[in-house]
Amino acid sequence: MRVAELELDLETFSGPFDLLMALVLREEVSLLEVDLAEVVLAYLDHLEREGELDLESATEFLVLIAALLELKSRLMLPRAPEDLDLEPEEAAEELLARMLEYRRYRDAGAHLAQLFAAERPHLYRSAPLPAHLRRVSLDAARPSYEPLDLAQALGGLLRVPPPPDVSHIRPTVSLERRLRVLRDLLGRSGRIDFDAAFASEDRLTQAVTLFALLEMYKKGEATWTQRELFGPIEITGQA
Amino acid sequence: MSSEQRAPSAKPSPTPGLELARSVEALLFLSPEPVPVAELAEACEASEAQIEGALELLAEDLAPGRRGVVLKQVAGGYALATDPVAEQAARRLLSRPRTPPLTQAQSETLAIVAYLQPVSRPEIARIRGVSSESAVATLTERGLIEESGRSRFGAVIYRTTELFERLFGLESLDALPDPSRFDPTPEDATELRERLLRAGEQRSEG
Amino acid sequence: MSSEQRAPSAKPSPTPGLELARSVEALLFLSPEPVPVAELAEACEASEAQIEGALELLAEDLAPGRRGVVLKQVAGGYALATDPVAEQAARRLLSRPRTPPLTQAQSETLAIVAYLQPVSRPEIARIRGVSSESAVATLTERGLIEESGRSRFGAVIYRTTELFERLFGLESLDALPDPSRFDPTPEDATELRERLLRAGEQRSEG
Repeated sequence: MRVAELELDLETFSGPFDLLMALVLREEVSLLEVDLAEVVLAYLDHLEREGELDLESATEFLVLIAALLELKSRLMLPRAPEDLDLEPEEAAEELLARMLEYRRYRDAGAHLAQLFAAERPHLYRSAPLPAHLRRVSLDAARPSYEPLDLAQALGGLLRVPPPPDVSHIRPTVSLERRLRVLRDLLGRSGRIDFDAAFASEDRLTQAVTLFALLEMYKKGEATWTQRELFGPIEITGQA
Repeated sequence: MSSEQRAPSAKPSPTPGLELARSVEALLFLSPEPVPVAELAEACEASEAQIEGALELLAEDLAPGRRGVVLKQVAGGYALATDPVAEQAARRLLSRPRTPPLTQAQSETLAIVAYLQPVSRPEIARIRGVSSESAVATLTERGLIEESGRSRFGAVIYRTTELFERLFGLESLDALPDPSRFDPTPEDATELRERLLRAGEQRSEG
Repeated sequence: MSSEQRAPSAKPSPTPGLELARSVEALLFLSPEPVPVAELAEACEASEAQIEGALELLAEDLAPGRRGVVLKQVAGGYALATDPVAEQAARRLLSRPRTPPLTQAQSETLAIVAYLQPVSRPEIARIRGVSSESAVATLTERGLIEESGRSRFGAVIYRTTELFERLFGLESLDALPDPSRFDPTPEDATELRERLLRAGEQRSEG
């Protein structure tokens, strides 16, 4: 976790560390009222919970807290002890410099926001180029494509895929059995509507049934009529 | 709230004709498509008659030869378009004409149009076995094919363009190479169109 | 070839100023981006001085308040944009909602990027005193800033975009006011310092 995200719950402030820094920079929280010892304790708690020391963020924390401490000691004790690393004067100047730097960009930002507001009523066009500008002009057109490619593409479209390979499928429908079925049905009623009798069968069974019918026709056992193309087929037995 | 806005005191004062003409010009400037009078009226909160008046003013200002853009009345409404005076300069500044390689779908579609023209979009789809809208759109956009009317069933029919012949280095359509060299069954004497349709239907059944 | 094209006979007759202004207007109408003078000159086969002259004529014709469109000098070039008179109508027609104003976090972050670019996110956070991830993300999303590589410590660095210059009406980044203009006066700085110290004294006395 980054130091900035360190959650603080102090008497005067509750929130992440970076927000505290921001509020101090904006002079919205007085450094004098922030208990920095509590901040350090919160950080130590955090380290304990995590169980590991992230050197980079620890360094960042130490630098920030040291700057705050020195500044604060300068604020509280105008005559600070001489043995601090960073002179109190320097610490105050550092914070002041950062406050001034922040103000510069805050005000520059306000200026930009004004520019933006003033320009917003202007709308710009965004439309595709007219079609004639998107393609090659006739005068500038040079042969770029190969006519044979078109002939080849056409050849590909004339190709018909080979019929599916069915050699691995073993017919399990026997002609004998279909003959038996037909003779059986005709023996009972003398007349069969092909669709009514066999429409629910699979295509192979239907085909073999047709073969059986041809066999019976050949032998003079049956005949059939179909009045119109794709119309019903009526089979009549001829005993 | 809305009744307050509609109260006479809050109503904007009627826009004077000149200001309306300026607004209409701005709207046509922004819009990539022609704008119907009714839409202009709605956007400007003006009557259609007021818009017609504004368009008349605008047509005068933008009469051909006066400015770099002209006012055009087209099927879908009104539009601004550039004056032909700038055509060459516009090409130099903006056009990036490209002749990228054709995809398989585009080659097939273009071959069908080239050899069978005129040919309808449903026919192209039947031969290819897939809807070919995107290929047709791209080829049209690049100026290789164009609409050439409608079939008696109302389908758009296509033919190739002069630009097509230039880009393929063809003197004329008669110079298209004989496809028999790539024909799997060149002995079949049936008409090419019939064979293509038949092959397409068999392919899509398979 | 090129010497032939440069021969006096093949040279186009010098374009009269008015026609050049019309061409320039057409080019700006078509171009999706602001066009620099040099590019206009090349496209129109004219000198930059002639283009400047044409732009002056155009600026007069399109002076604010005259038409629906105005001439803008932005992002290193010239562009046409609609006059504010049409803003409401245009937003209604195109259903383009008004872009929301910048929040304070966004405008501060944008100012830091605009003045210090290229600048890394940690640097932005240091100056603002808060992590500025959400402001950076929104500004990137709105196309006002963009990543421009990584610092030697691996942090993403940012710069402003051309769209930023266009939407803020800036001719170039140089058109941004000098940042020292936003520095507190020495008196303000002194006052701030004294306030800091006085606060300390009050506390230590109390």
